[in-house]
Amino acid sequence: MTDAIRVKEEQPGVLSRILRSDLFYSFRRSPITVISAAVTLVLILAALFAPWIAPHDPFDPASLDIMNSLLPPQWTADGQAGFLLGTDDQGRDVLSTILYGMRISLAVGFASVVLAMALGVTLGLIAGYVGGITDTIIMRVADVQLTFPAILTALLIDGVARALAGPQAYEEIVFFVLVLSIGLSFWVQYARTVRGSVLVEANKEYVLAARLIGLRSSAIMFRHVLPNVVGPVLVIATINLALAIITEATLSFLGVGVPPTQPSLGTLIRIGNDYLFSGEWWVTIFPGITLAILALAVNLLGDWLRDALNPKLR
Amino acid sequence: MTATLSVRNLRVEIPTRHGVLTAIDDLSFDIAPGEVLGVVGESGAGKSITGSAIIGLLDPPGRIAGGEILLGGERIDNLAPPAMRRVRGKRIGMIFQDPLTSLNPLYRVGDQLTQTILTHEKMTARAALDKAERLLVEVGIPAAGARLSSYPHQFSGGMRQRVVIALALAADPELVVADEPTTALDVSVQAQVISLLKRLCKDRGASVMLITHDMGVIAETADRVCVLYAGRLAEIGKVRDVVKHPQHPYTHGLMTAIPSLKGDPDARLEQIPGSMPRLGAIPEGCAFNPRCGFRFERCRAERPAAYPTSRSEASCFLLDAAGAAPPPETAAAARAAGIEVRAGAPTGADA
Amino acid sequence: MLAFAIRRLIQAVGVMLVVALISFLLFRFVGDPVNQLVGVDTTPEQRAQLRQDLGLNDPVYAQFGRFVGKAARFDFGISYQIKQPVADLIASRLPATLELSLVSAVFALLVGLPMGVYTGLYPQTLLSRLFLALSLTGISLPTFLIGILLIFIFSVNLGWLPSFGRGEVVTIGGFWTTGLLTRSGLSSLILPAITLGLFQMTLIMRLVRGEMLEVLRTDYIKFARARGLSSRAINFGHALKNTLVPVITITGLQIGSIIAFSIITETVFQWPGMGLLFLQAVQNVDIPIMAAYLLLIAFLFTIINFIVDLLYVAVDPRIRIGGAGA
Amino acid sequence: MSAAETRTARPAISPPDTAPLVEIEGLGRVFDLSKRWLNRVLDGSGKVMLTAVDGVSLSIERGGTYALVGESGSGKSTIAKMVVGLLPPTSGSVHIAGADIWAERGLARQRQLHRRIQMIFQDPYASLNPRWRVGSILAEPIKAFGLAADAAAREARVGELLSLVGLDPRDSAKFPHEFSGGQRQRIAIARALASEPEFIVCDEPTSALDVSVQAQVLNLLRDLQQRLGLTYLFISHNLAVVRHMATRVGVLYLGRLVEEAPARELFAAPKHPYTKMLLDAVPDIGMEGVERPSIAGEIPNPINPPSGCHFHPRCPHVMPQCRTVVPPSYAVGDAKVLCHLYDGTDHAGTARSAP
Amino acid sequence: EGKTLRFAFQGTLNALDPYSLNETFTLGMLGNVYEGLTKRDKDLKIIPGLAESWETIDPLHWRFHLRKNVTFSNGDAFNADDVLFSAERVRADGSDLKTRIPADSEWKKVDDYTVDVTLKTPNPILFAEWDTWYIMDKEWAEKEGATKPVSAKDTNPGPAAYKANGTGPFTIESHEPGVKTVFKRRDGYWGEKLIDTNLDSVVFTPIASDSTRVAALLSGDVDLIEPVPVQDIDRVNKDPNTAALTGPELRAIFLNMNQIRDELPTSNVKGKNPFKDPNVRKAFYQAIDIEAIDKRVMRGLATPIPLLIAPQLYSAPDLKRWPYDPEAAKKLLTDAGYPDGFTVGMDCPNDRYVNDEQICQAVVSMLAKIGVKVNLNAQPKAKYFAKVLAPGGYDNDFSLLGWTPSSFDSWNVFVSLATCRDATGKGGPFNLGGYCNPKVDELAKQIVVETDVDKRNQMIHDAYKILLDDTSHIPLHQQSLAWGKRKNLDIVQRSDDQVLFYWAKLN
Ligand SMILES: Nc1ncnc2c1ncn2[C@@H]1O[C@H](COP(=O)(O)OP(=O)(O)OP(=O)(O)O)[C@@H](O)[C@H]1O
Ligand SMILES: Nc1ncnc2c1ncn2[C@@H]1O[C@H](COP(=O)(O)OP(=O)(O)OP(=O)(O)O)[C@@H](O)[C@H]1O
Ligand SMILES: [Mg+2]
Ligand SMILES: [Mg+2]
Repeated sequence: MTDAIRVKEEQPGVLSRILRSDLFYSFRRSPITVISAAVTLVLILAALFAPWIAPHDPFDPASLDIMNSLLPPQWTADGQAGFLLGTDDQGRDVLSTILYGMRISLAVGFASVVLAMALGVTLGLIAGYVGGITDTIIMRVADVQLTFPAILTALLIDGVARALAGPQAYEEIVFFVLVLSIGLSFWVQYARTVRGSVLVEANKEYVLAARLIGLRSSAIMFRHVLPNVVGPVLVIATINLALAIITEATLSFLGVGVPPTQPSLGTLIRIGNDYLFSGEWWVTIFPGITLAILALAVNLLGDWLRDALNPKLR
Repeated sequence: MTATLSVRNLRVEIPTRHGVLTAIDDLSFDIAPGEVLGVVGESGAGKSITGSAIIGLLDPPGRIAGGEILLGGERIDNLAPPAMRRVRGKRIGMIFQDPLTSLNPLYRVGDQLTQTILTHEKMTARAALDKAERLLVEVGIPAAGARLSSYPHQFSGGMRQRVVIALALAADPELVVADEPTTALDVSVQAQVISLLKRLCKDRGASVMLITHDMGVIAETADRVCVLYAGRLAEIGKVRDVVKHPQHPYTHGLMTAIPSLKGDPDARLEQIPGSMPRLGAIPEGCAFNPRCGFRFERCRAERPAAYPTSRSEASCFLLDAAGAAPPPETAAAARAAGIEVRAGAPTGADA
Repeated sequence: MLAFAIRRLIQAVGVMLVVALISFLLFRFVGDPVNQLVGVDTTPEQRAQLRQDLGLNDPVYAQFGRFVGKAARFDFGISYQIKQPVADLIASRLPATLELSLVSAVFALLVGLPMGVYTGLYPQTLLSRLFLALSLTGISLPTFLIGILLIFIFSVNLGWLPSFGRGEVVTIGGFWTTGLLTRSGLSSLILPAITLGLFQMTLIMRLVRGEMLEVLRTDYIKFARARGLSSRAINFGHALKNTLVPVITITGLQIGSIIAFSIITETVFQWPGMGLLFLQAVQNVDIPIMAAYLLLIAFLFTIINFIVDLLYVAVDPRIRIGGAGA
Repeated sequence: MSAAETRTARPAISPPDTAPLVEIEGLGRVFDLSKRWLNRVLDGSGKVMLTAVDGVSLSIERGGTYALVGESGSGKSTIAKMVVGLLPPTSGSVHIAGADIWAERGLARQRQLHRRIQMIFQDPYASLNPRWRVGSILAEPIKAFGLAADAAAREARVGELLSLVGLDPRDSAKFPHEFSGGQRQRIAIARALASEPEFIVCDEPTSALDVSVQAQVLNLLRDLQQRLGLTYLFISHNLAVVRHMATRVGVLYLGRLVEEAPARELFAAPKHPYTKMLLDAVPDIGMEGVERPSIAGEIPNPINPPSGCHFHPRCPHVMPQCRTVVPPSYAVGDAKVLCHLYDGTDHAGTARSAP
Repeated sequence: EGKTLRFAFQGTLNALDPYSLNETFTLGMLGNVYEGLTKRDKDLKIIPGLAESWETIDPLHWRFHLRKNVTFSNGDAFNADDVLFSAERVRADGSDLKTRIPADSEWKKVDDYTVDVTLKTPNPILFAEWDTWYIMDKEWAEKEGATKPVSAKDTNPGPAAYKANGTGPFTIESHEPGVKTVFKRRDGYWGEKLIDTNLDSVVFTPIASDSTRVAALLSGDVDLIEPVPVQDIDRVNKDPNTAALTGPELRAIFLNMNQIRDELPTSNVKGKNPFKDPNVRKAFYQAIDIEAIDKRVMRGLATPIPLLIAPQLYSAPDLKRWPYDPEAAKKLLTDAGYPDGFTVGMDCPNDRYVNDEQICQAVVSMLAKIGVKVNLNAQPKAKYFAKVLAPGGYDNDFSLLGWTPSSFDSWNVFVSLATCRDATGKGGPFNLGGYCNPKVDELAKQIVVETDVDKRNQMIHDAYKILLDDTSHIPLHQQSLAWGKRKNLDIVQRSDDQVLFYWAKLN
C-alpha cells in the first residue's frame, strides 16, 4: 500500500510534466509561438462560443434586414451602432458572420485533418508494418491519389456528390463532402510519413521485444509503434489544418463550398470580393484578415512544432 | 623544442536552457612533435569537444570560453575564420569516427581529394590528381588510379576510412586529430587502420591526437594518454604508467573494470558504482567524488588540480603533497590499490 | 536503367488505367449521359435509340474498354457545353496552362531556391527572419485573394500590368500558342505567374532551408570544414548539391499541384487555359471535359515523375551506379 | 526478496537436468536479396542469395553461457533471432528443453515456449519504448503471459524485478529517457526476467555501454545467472568480454561456426587460423605498446563468399583444398574446428607452428 | 483607319450556329454577323432587314420582297433560296429557335427575290421575332456540311459551330470558345447607312469573375464590359476614364411557386401542396419587400413591376402590385393553416440575372420573418436550368426566373409562362410553377389571332388581371442594363441587351 502511495507522490502530475518538458521550454522561449498559440486559442474559443458572444445570429434569416446591408464599420462616418465591423450585402453583421463562419471553417478544417490523419496513419502503419504486397498496393494507391492534387480531388468529389445527392440533399451533406474531399486529398502525406517512421521503428529493439512477448501485430502497431510516430504526424496535422482551412476557402471561392446563407470564412471572402471595387472593403477585408491570421497562427505553431520535435534542428 | 600542440587551461561552454554547461573545464596538455597522445574517457567526457575545439569547429552554441590553444607555439583559438581555415586541413588534419558519413556521397573520391589538395597547395589540377593517386596508394588502396573515379558508396568500410585518412593527410599537416577513427569498423579491420594511421604519421613526423574510448587501442598505439572525466583532466601520463599504475581513483577503477585477454577470466570485474554525471549535474568539488571509494571531506568542497606523481599527473587530492591528509583507512586502501598517496605527507614520500 | 524505365512505364500505365477508371466511373455515376446530351423535347424512344447507339447498353467492361481505347487515341468525345471535340479544346488550352505553370515553377525555383539557401546558411539574420515571415504569410493567404489583391494594386491602381488574359499570342508550329514572344504576352504573364508560383516558392524556400540546415549538420560537411575548404565550396558545392535530391522530388510533385492550382489562378485572371475550361466543365457537369482533364493531369504527372526520377539518377550516384555498396 | 521467491512460478522441467537446455541443429538462414524480377530478366542476372547462417549446430548446457563471437555480419544476430523465435530459419532446428520451437504448433504451446526464452538487446536506448513508463514496460510481459493474479500482484512483481536488477521500485513511474544507458540496460534485463525465462539470449548487451558501466552489467548478468540458474547465449564481438563471461565459445565467420571450444581452451589454444588472428588483432589493455601483425584483407562480401573455406583468402596457412573444399568439422580435443589443417594429415610448417 | 474594340462579357460565346441556342447574348453577338429578314432600330422598332418590304395578302398569306445586291461575307449572293433553306433549317431537329416560325407554315419561292408564306392560323405578330432569326447561306451550308443545326446530341459538330457566314457588317475571324472571338469589319455590307461605326475589329473575351471584369475596364485592358455589377457602378462612374451605361432592360424578374405538384418534395408539409392555396401565394407575395431589395440589392437600378412584363412593353394603371405587408402575409398564412409557416426549398441561379443570388437570399430572410423557412439552392445557370427545366419534371418548388418576351409582346409571356402545362412540358414551356387557369389559356388563344388592336389589348389586360388576382407568380422587378465603357467609346445600348458593334465608335 505504502508503495503505491510513494509511487504516486513520485509521479509528477501531467501538468507539471508538460511544464517541465523540453517542448514547453522551447515553446516559452519563442514569443512568436506563444502569441500564435494564444491567437489560435482565442480564435478557436471565439468560434466555439460564437452563439454566445456574437452580437447577432447571422444564420437566422429572420433576423436579417436587407435595409441594414453594406453598412460600414461602426467607427466610420456612416457606421451604425451594433454593427462593429459593418454588415454584408444581406445585412448580416460582419463580426458575427466571421465568428460563425470561423466555426464552419474550423470544423471543416479539423474534421478533414482528423479524417486524413486517421486514414493516413492507419494505412501508413499497415503498409509499413505488414509490408509486402499490402505495402505495395497501399503505396500505389497513394501514388494515384498524389496524381490528383487537393483542389482537383475536392472538385471531383464535390461534383459527384452534387450529381448523386441532388441539390436539396446536397446542402445537408455539403459539410461531409468538404471534409471528405479535403481529407482524402491529404492522407497520402500521413501515410508516407508514418510508413517511413514505421519502417525505422519496427526494426527497433523495443518492437522486437514486444514481439518476443507474443503480442499481436495490431497491438504492436497501435500500442507500441504508433505513439512513437505521432511527432511528425502532429506536425503535418498542424500545417494541414491551416491548409485545410485555406482549401475550404478556395473551394468556396470556386463555388463548391458551403451555401452563402451559412457562409464560411472563404464564402464570406468570395462574397465580399464582389464589393472590393465598390468601396465596401469591410465585407472581404475582415474575413480575409481573420483567415490569414488564423492560418498564420496555426502555421507558426506547426513551424515551431516541427523544429521543436526535430532533434536534428535543436 | 616547442610542443606541436599545446592546450592551456581550455574551457568550453555550451549555453543551453538549463544554463551554461561547462563541457571542458580547465584542461591542459601538450603533444610533442611526432608523439601520439591518446585521449580516453567515457562517452560524454568531452573528448570530441576537445578535438573540435582544437580544430575550431565547435558546433554552435558551444564556444571556447577560456584558455588558449597553441599550434607550434602560435595561438590558433582566436584566429579569424579565414586564417583558421588555412590552418584546418593544412596544419591540422582531422579524422572522424564514421567513414561512411564523413565522405560526401555525391562526389567522386578523386574530386574530394583534389579539391582538398588544391585548396591548400598551389599546383595544377593534373598534379593534384597525381598526388591524390599517390595518397591512395599510400593508404593501401589497390588499383588506386582507377578508384579515383569511384564514389564513396562503392568502397567498403575499411577502404572508406583509408580514404578519409588520405584526405586528412592530403596537405601534410603537422598534427592529426583522430576522433574515434575505428569505432565504426570491424574488429579485424580496426587494427589495420590504426597501424596505418600510426605509420603514416610517423613517416611524416606528424603528431597524433587519438581520441577513443577503447583503452585497448590506446594501450597499443599511444605514447602518452590523457584520461578525461566529465570534461576535466583525470590523469595524464605515459601509457604504460597509466595502465599499469593508475594514480587517479577513476583511472584505477577503469583499468580494473576492463576485461582483458590476460588475467583470470573468472575473477569478478571491479565496478565503479554509478555513472558519469551529466554536464548539468557535475558535483561540487572533485567531479568523481560521489563514485570514489577514497573520497574524503576535501573532495566534496574543492576542485583538485593536476598533481604530479612519480609516473603521471592526476587530479586527485590524495596526490596533493601540500594538502590535508585523508582519513587513515582511506589512505591505506588507496595505497593498497597502488595509488601513491602523498596528501598529508610532509614531502615527496614516493621513494 | 532500362528495367527502371520499363517499370516506370508499367506503373505509369497502371496509374493511367486507374485514373481512366475513375474518369469512366464519373460518366456512369454522375448520371445518364443521355440526359446530358439531348434536349428537353427528345422522346423516350429517341433516348433509348441514342443509348443503344452510344453503346450504353453494353456491359460495363466493354464500355470501359471502349473508353480506354478511345482515350488512347485522344478521342474524348464532344463537350456537352461547347459542342467541340474535347481533344481539340484541351489541345488549344494546353499551351496556356503549361506556359503559365512552367513560368511560375521557374519563378518559384529561381526565387525560392536562393531564399532557401540564404535562410539555411544564415538562419539567424534579420533578412532570414523576414523571408521566413513573408513565406509564412504567403502560405496563409488563399491564392485567390492574393490574385485579386495583385490585380487591385498592379492593374487597377498602378496600371502597370494587364488585369486579365494572356495578351497577344504567337502560334508556333501551327498548334502551340505562346505569349512568351510578345510584350503584352509577357506582361500578362507576370501577375498570374506570381500568384500561382507564390505558394510553391514559399514551399521550396522552406524545404531548401530545412534540408540545408540538416545537410550542414552532417558529418561530411563537418569533415569538409575540417579539411579547410572554402565556405563557397562547402555551401554551394557540397551542401547545396546534397539538398537537391529531396528538392527535386518535392518540386516535381509540386508541378502537379501547380497545374491543379492553376484552376484558381486562371479563374481569377481569366487565363484561357485548361483550368478555366475544367472549372467551367465542373460547374456545367461537362463530363467529357472533366474526364479528359483528369487523364491529362495524370499523364502530365506521370511524365513529370519520370523526369524527376531521371534527374535523381543524374544527381545521386548511389542510384546511378546501383547497389548500396558495402 | 530471494532468488527462490522469483522462481516459484516456474513449472517443473521435464527432461533430466543433465541434457543440454538448448540444442541447435544445422541451423541455416538464407536471405533473398535478388533484384526485382524485371531487372533480373533484363540484366540477365540470377537470384542473389545471402547465406547469413550456414549449418550451425551447437548445444548449451543448463546454467552455462555459450558465447558467439565474430565480426560484423558474421551472422550472430541472425542466429539469436532464430533462437528466440523472431526469425524463421531456412533450415535446421532449435530445441529448447526438448521442444522444437519452430515446429511447435498451437498458439498456447508456442507462447508457453516463448515465455521461457527471452532476449536482451544491444542498444539500451532503442530497446525500451520511449513513450512507455518503466512500470508498464515491465508489466506487459507479466500481463501477456498471465503471470500475476491482479494489478496489485503485477505491481509488486514489477517492484521485485526492479530491485533484482539493482534499481529502486519507485523508478517504475519514470520514463526510459530519465535513465542512463546502464540503468536502461538493467531495465531491459528486468523485462527479460519478467516472463521468468530459463534461457536468455544476450545480443551484444554491453557494446553500447561505457566500460565502467559495462562491468556493472556484466557482473549483474553473472549474478543473476547464479541466483536464478539462467542459461545464456551471449553474443559479442569483444573477445575480452567473452572470455570473462563464457563457459563455451563459438567463433563465427561468414555464417559458419569455424571453431567451437570451451572458453578456457579457446583462449589458451585457439585452433582455427581465424580465431588466432582475431585473438592477435584485438587491441587489449594488457598488451600495451606491442606492435602486432594485423589480419590481412577485409571481410569478404557475404553475398559472394569465397569458395571452399570462406577464410582462405585471408588465411596465412592456405592450402589448395581450402579453395575448393568446405572443411568439415574436426574434433580436436574438446574443440570442434572447421579447418583442413586438422584433417589428420601433417601439414608441415603450417598449423602446428601455432600454439 | 480602323480601331479595335475590346469587349468582355460575363458568359462565354459557345457554338456560332445561329440556331443552336435561343439566348439573348449569343443571338446579340451573332447579330453583328448575321441578319434576319427584319431588323430593329435603336429603339427596337422593327425595320426592314433582308426583306425590303412585306405585305399580307390575306390573314393566312404573307409575301416578302427580298433585298437585292446583298452578299454573304464569303461573297455568295443572298436570294430566296437562302430564306427557304433557313426556314427549313430553323425548324429542323436540334434547333433551339423552332418557335421563330410556325411549324406548319409553308414557304414558297416566287422568284429569286420574293418569298410567300402560307399559315394555318392567322398570326398578327408573325415576324415579331424575325430580327433574331438569322438567314444563312444555303450554298455555304451545303459546302461546309452545315445543313443541320448543331445540336446537343451531335457527336461531330458541324462547321457552323465555329464558323460563320452572314450578311451582316462583321465577320468572325477566329473563335475560341471561352477564350476569345475576333470580329472583323467586312467590305461590301449592303446597309452602311444603317450603321455608324469606326471599328475595324472587335475582340471579345469572356471574363466570368465580376471583379476581374471591372478591373479590366478600370485598368484600360478592355473598352466595354457587360455587365457591371450594380455595386460597382459608382466606382466605374467615379473613374475619370470610365463610365457606366445604364438603362432599363426588358427583362422581368419573378418568382415561381409550384402549383402543379401534389406534394412539394422540399417541404415539410406532407400530403398536400401549400402553393395550391392562393392565400399562401399571396402571403409570400406580400412578405417580400421589393422596395428594400431594389434599394439595397439593386442599388436603385431596378423598377418594381406588378406584371410579368416590363412596363415599357405593357402596363395598365389599374394593375398594381399587392402592397408589402408582412402582417397581412402572416395572417394569410395563418388562415391557410400554416400559423408557424413551413419549409420549402428554393432554386436560384447565381450567374444569370443581376444579383440573382442576393435577391434570393433577401427573399429567404424576408420569408423567414413570416415563419417560412426557405432552403436556398443557388447554382450556376447551366445546372439551374438543367434542373428546373428537367424534361418530365420541372424540378423546382420555388424558383426565380427572368423573362424577356422575344417578340416584345404579351402573348409570348402568356404562352411561355402562364398557360397550363403538363409534366412533360406540353403547354407553357417556361411555366415553372405549373400555374393553370383555363381562362388564361383561352385568352391566349384568342390574343394570338386577334388582329384588332384595342380588342387584343383588352384581352391582354384581362389575362394579366387574372394572373394578378390568382397570384400566379410573384413579379419582382425589371432589372437594369449596366454596361461599363471607356469614356472614349460611344455605343448604343438597346434595351434588349444586344451588344451591337455597328453602333459603336471609339474616339
Ligand atoms: N549542443 C550541445 N548541447 C548540450 N550538450 C552538449 C552539446 N554538444 C555536446 N554536449 C555535451 O558535451 C559533452 C561532451 O561531448 P563529447 O561529444 O565531447 O563527448 P565524447 O567524449 O566525444 O563522447 P563520445 O564517446 O560519446 O563521442 C557531452 O556530455 C554532451 O552531452
Ligand atoms: N533481414 C535481412 N535481410 C537481408 N539480409 C540480412 C537481414 N538480416 C541480416 N542480413 C544479413 O545477414 C548477415 C548476418 O547479419 P547479422 O545481423 O546476423 O550479423 P551480426 O554478426 O549480428 O553483425 P553485427 O555485429 O553487425 O550485429 C549480414 O550480411 C546481413 O547483411
Ligand atoms: Mg565523441
Ligand atoms: Mg548483430
